[in-house]
Amino acid sequence: MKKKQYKGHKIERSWCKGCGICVEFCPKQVLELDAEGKVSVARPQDCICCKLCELRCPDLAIEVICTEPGTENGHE
Amino acid sequence: MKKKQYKGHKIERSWCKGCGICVEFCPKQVLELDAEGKVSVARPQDCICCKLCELRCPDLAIEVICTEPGTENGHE
Amino acid sequence: MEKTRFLFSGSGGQGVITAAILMAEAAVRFESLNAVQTQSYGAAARGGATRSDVIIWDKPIYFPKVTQANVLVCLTQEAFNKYQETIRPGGLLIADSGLVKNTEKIDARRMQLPMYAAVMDTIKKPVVFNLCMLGAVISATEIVSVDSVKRLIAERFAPEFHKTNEQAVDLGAALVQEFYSTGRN
Amino acid sequence: MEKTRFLFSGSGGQGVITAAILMAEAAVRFESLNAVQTQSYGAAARGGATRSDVIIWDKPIYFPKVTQANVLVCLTQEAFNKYQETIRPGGLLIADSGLVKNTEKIDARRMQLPMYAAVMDTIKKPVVFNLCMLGAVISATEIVSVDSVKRLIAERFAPEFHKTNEQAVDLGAALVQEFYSTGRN
Amino acid sequence: MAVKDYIRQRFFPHMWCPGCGHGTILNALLRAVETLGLKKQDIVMVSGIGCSARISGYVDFHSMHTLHGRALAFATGVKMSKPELNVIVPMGDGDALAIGGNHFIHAARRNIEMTAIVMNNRIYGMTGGQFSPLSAHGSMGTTAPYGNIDHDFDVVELATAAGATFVARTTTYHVHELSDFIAQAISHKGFSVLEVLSQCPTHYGRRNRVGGAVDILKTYKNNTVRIGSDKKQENPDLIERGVFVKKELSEYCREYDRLIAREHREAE
Amino acid sequence: MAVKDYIRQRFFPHMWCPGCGHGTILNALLRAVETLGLKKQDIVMVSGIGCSARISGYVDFHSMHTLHGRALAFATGVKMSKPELNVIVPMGDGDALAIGGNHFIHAARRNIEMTAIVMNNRIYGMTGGQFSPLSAHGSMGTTAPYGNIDHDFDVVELATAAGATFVARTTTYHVHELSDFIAQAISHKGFSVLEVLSQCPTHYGRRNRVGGAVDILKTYKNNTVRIGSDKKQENPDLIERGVFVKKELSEYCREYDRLIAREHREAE
Amino acid sequence: MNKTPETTETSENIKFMQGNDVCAQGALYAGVEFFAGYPITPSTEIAEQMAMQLPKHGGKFMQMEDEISSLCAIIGASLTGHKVMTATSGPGFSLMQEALGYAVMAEIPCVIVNVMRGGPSTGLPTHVGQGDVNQARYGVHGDHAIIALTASNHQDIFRMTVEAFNFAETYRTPVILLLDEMTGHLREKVVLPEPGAIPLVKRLRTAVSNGVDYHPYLPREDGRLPMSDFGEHHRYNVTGLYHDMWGFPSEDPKIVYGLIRHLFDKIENNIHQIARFRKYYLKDADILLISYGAAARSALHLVENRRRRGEKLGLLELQTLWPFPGEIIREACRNVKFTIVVEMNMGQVLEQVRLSVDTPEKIFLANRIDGELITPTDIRNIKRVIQGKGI
Amino acid sequence: MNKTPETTETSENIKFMQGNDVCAQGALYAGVEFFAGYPITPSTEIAEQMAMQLPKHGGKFMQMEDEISSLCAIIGASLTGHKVMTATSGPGFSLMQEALGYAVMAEIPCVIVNVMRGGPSTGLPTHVGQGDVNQARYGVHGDHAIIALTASNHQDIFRMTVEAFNFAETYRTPVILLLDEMTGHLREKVVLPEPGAIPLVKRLRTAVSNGVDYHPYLPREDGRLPMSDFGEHHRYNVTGLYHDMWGFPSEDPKIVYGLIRHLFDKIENNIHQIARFRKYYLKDADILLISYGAAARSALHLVENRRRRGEKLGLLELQTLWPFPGEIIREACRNVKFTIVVEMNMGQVLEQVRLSVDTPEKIFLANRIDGELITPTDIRNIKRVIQGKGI
Ligand SMILES: Cc1ncc(C[n+]2csc(CCOP(=O)(O)OP(=O)(O)O)c2C)c(N)n1
Ligand SMILES: Cc1ncc(C[n+]2csc(CCOP(=O)(O)OP(=O)(O)O)c2C)c(N)n1
Ligand code: SF4
Ligand code: SF4
Ligand code: SF4
Ligand code: SF4
Ligand code: SF4
Ligand code: SF4
Ligand SMILES: [Mg+2]
Ligand SMILES: [Mg+2]
Repeated sequence: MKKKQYKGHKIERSWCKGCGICVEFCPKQVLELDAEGKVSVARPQDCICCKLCELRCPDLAIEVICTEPGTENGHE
Repeated sequence: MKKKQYKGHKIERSWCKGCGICVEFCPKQVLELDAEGKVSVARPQDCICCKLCELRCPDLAIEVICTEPGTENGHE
Repeated sequence: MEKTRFLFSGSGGQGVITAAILMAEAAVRFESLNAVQTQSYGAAARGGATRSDVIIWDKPIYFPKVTQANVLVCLTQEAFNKYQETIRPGGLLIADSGLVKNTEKIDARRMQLPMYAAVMDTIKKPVVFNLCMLGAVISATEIVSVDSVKRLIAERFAPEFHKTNEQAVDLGAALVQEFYSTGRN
Repeated sequence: MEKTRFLFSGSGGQGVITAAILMAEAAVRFESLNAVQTQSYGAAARGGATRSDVIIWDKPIYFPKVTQANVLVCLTQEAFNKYQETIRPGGLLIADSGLVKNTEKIDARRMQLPMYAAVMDTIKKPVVFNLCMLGAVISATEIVSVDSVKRLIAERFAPEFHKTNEQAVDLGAALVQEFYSTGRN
Repeated sequence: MAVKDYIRQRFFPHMWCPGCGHGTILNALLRAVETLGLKKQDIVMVSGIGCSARISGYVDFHSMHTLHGRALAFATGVKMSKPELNVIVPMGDGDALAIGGNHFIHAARRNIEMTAIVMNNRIYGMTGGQFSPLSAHGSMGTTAPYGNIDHDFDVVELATAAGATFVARTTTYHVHELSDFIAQAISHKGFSVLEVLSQCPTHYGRRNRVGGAVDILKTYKNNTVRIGSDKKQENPDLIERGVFVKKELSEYCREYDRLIAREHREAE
Repeated sequence: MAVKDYIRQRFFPHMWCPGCGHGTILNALLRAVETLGLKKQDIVMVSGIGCSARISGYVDFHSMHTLHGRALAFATGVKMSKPELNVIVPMGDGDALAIGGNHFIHAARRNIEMTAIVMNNRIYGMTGGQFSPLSAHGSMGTTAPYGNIDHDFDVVELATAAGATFVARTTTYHVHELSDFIAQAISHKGFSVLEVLSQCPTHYGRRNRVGGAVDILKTYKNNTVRIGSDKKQENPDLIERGVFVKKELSEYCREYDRLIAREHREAE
Repeated sequence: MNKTPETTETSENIKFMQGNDVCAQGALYAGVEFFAGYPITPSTEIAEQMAMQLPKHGGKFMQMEDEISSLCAIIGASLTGHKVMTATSGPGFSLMQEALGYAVMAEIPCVIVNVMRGGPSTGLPTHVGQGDVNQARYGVHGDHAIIALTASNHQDIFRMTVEAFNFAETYRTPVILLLDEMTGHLREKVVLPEPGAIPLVKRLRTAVSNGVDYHPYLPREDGRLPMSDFGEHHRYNVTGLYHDMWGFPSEDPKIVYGLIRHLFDKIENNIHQIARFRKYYLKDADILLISYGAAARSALHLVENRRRRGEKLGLLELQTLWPFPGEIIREACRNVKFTIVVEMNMGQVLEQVRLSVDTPEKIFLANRIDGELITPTDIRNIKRVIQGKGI
Repeated sequence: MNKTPETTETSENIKFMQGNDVCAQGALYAGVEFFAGYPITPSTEIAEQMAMQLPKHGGKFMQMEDEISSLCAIIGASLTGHKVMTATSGPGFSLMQEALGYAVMAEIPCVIVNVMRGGPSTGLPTHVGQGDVNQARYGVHGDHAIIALTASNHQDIFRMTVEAFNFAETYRTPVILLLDEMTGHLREKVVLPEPGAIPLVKRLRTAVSNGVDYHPYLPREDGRLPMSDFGEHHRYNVTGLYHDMWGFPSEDPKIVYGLIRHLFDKIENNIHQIARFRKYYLKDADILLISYGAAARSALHLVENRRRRGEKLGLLELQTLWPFPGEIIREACRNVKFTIVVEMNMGQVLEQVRLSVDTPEKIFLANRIDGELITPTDIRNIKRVIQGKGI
């Protein structure tokens, strides 16, 4: 299986409550909490599109946009 | 173990509702229902003091008096 | 017509209540009369005497209980003992002559009929004892016709019992006729 | 004394309610005053602004809610926006100068103190922000003494936090003194 | 003490129908109590509402006839507040597992030392023959005139899963087993459950065309086997009898007493 | 349809605390519904009362927020009267197994096609941290200040014994498994139960000194294993995840429809 | 007893049955489609009839694990667009109070029959009582309004059962039908009305089309709230919390006030539509009896009896107990010498009557509370005492 | 707020706590030994206090599976001779009605606290309401009598909690303590009375010795019924059915009548012993306020305020709601121009006041039902309207 291509994070800032779950369990330490305690994408280049952050977020505040291999469209 | 000795049945006639359970399940067919539908001891001589009639009676209407081997007292 | 109050009494398995309902229902459905039926439930109905009240009239009936019976039906001694006082002076007692004794003291016409014995003799099925009683009651009171009751019975019970049932009703009616003819009382 | 009505407001984790209770309890137990304290519960307390009402008086207090506050304490902008209207004309607003902006329009004495910043600077433990605020409030209002509050805090919290807690209260009080001395407002 | 000394004789003959299995359970229970040599005032019997529940009126113990389904909840209060009492809770199948199902599983979970006896006639006797949660799929009741489409609970499995530390099953035919299991259940230091298949000739028997009391007892004889019997292999429809669970687990009242011993300071 | 099309966005951010596992369950549920391609108006979500129960307000399905413990009873009426609907019933642990325990076992017994999701944070979140029937022996709650002496239910065992035909367990850490199991449960033709271990950092975490949301999720990661894993042999305290029961049994609505087909005569 | 005027008697439609069976027949006539219940004396026959009849009509009967779940289940079924009912007696009705309040708050049409027996507690399961009248009004925590109906004879039991369904639909509310052991178990004649003879109120469904915002809790100008079935396009929320017009929780005092007012007003402003009663000889009565249910049979018996002797007794038989028809009572009591309320409790309707009139001192109670039906003689004796004649 | 006269204030016994905690303290003072409950806002703090305190006093706390079992469990525990209590709020109180009726019927001393919130249904869990007053009286099926107490401030919450236990023992009956969210959650000063300062009523135990026939349901001449603990020699029966003096079921109309009369009489004949209230400025009042619970705080606020301006307002604060102290009300209303009942429901006490007085047209209602505490201004506005001055 070819790798998905990372296009960016879509973050609903006002929904994020800064619980840190996405940060802690991101396999690549892509994410961090900023000064206001909200999620921020510190190392986008490391993202492997596993979407665990998106799936685990209790606040539906984070979405990862990736293209399927061979396509150029955003959402899967 | 020696055999118990049969002394008689004590029947609370007004409690007996004539369900026939004691009659049916007496291993020795000792019991019968009489004309008024109450239990009666038809063949006392066959009783083996198993007390199943006493134990099964839903109305506590029947008691079997036997002596323990070697004693002459009534109730066990 | 006069308002007629029946009190049927007996013990649990005798089918007294069924008989009471049949009579009342026949009155309503086939005789254009009004009728109400009630019965005892619960602890009162367990063990001891069962009771069913029926009132039949051609006008609306409101208060449904029988406090003073025009007709008292008793199928056991216990029932008689318990309910004998409810009979109206001058009312009618219908009792099984084998199962109910010592009825002399009440101030009523007494019709004691060997219903149970007759059923056991001729039909040999104790379950129709109540229909025999019903036959006797309707024949003695002449408010509901034998035909209406038979029609209802036919509608209510399986065809295989049809003949026996009619036989029982007729037997009850016959006992009343015999009672009249022998003038017992 | 005058009946004094306090409205403490802020957001969930800031410990606003604890501070309000401490002040009221100190008034009752160590100053022979009466006090009542209430707070918002439920949906009103989740997300959005929390609120706690305290009334202190030397007479019995019956109606326990604050409709018009003599002293309004705000630790977030949201709380300020929501509760600014409850302040009495001529009342006192105590707000964190870092977290609450644009307070100009209200008709009250405004005491904006850099409490959060000061706590983070000197004590570096955000949990005592509320005690710093409490220090400021008691010092600005002079109804409950700093000693009473300290005594209660000592009783309530584990000894290991004792020093930090006192430090926070003193810090709040100091901010008020500084405010007076610089004559800001 | 003779068996009859344990009953309130003035209420006999009792109100149960001729051949009702509930009477046999009463009979066996008295013998169990006699065997254990318990004193009458050391026993509390708590029942709910139903034909079965009337059993508490007949025994000469402390007795509570409570609300339909709630017997175990009342009993919990009795036992917790006076743990030295023996608390016996006979229940109908509807009582125990329809309206009372929640108290049943929670009592099992807590492991309070009480004895629950499910007098299972697979029908609501008292109200006249409606199906119960223990009526088999396909059986008849006045509220299942076309055959019951509900599935039934297996009381033994349910009690076990809920945490009961003693679980057994027998029938009113197996009377020696019955009084033996009752005695074992009462002696058990924890929550004990005994399911007893008990005949209701009046409603269950009639509506399900299995006949009278004697006929139902014959089905108990023929359709049940002791746990582990080979016959069960051959015929999986056979119902197993025996003690299914008997295990040690900290008992609730004793745990609470330990808690008090730890926290209770004189005149605080 | 995108996941956010299944929610009522105007109510976000939702009322749950930071890091509350209930949000992750909502997240996974939406994905499961999306995967199954269900239409919004074909789904009814019925919940009780509790933090967990607030989930029904956030989904853009038909939604009922009912009474504490009674969600399955309401849901039974919905499903029985309109069997073509997909009925999903998320419940708190107290909701499902304290006050609601009876409806839980009876719904399982009847095998009505509904999906019960037990959002198990082992505490009463909404009322502020009392222990629940799923709180472990020894754990702390505001009503167990000296440590809980109750034993807890094993939801999987209880549901199985009560008759549920699909029974599974997972956690809010195992999010792929979570949405997969939800999808399986919804697709199952019978009563399905899914227990999800879900963190309540605010009450459970704090009172039991296990830390915040992240810390609790770590315990889910470390203290659970897939069914049949060897690790369980070595460490029996590990909690198993997976699908425990998946079996065919006549479903209640369908049985009733057959009954009607048999008895229904036109214009009787 | 009283013929339905719309229906002619034929041998087909004259029946002789128990009041409970009549209630079941009435429900079928009204279009009941889902019944969930739990057996309890003296109401069980209703459930048994439902189990027998509903599948024949394509409807469903469920025996639930208890009374709580029974009421919950029918509420759920009502939301899918069906007419629903449950039946119970005192102990079960007590258990239903929480869910009853939910139905009030969430405005769910449903019918709850309580066949009253002797209370309190297990009381007298097989005897008559009328002790649940105030419970029907106040058994639920929190203030609210409710409709409760009753009847004294089989023809009226039929009609009031149908009315119960009609009111439930009209006012989007639970309706309680308070029967009693005596009439429930009594067998008497009833003439089953022909289809169409009694008008039926159908579920009012919204005309708002898919995609347009539908407000499940926004009353129309006439006060009614059109519904949308679960499974249809409109998806909304149902809750027992105070809620806005979409059904979502709110703690806004204005919304709270609006909702509680609405819940009261929809019932109490329609008291004249809801009040059902029968008047017997009221025109020239100088002694008025007020009664309902089984007790009214005894009252009517006495009235008929005394009228034959020339005494001017009259009877106002209440069939709507809640909302209490105070104005009708006030009117009826105005010109009589005194009024006797006849009931089988400690004076629950008596209190309401006293609250309704200007001269409460002229309202007396004839009651019986021992499980036996009050008799015409009991009432006559009370009347004599009031008249100063002793017994 | 109001000092207990018996107790002097010391720094030890002055506390600042929530009303719910005060209630728990009062129960401990009264000697509660067993508490079973189920958490519910806004009563949960009572359970939490019990869980914390009871083991320290050798008592037991149990968290049950629901409210039904909570009440059942304390009834069971009462029979072993212990003082018992449970606490809940509206939804839980609705669920308790069946078991409450049992406690009434079987005459079991127990205390049930209902901290009222906004109803009906789930309503407003964290807001104040007083909508359960009638439910406390009529929530149970079947007619019966009950004692229900309330209080408006912490000193009185303490005292009324103790009284609740005292009445429960004296009259062998469940007693309901109706608090509300506002006072339950409010923190204020309370002075904890010294042991002995408030008299306690102990369980009255039979003096009948072993072997002699003991009649658990035979009242003594003073109307009280001595009990025998489960586990003692006397073995008797307890049932919710009508029963004879031994506690065994009976359907005999005479026994039934005797029991229901006894259940009423033991409460209603002692109304003067049970009535608790506070009078403020009644002597010369020309406008009377009648209120209770949190609403009474606002009423008193207004009264104090107006008195300072010379207006002759008075307040009668009810602490016993049931049996309703009609005579006291009648007396208090006699000489005033008009009366305003201040409560947070649709007029539940209002109705009782109207039933108690001769001129019901002079009784008005000041209420609030939106979940907010009624304010002194709300009451003043109503007063102005009544006086013809508009708002
Ligand atoms: C709350 C409540 N609901 C219903 C009833 C009616 N009721 C009395 S006993 C009973 C069921 C009896 O069946 P079961 O428990 O199996 O006992 P059995 O009579 O068969 O021994 C029912 C439904 C009741 N008394 N209380
Ligand atoms: C009849 C009733 N009893 C009690 C309550 C109070 N109550 C609301 S939610 C809840 C428990 C919440 O715990 P859980 O079900 O585990 O859900 P969570 O909040 O943890 O998600 C309780 C006891 C209620 N609303 N209704
Ligand atoms: S998991 Fe969600 S809420 Fe938590 S920090 Fe990440 S984005 Fe924010
Ligand atoms: S998609 Fe995976 S790798 Fe990328 S940020 Fe999220 S968790 Fe980290
Ligand atoms: S078993 Fe008992 S009741 Fe039945 S016939 Fe024999 S003695 Fe009589
Ligand atoms: S003791 Fe045994 S053998 Fe003797 S009569 Fe009884 S059952 Fe028959
Ligand atoms: S109805 Fe059935 S259970 Fe009840 S007493 Fe009769 S036989 Fe026994
Ligand atoms: S209290 Fe617990 S369960 Fe409730 S929202 Fe907060 S974290 Fe979640
Ligand atoms: Mg049964
Ligand atoms: Mg939980």
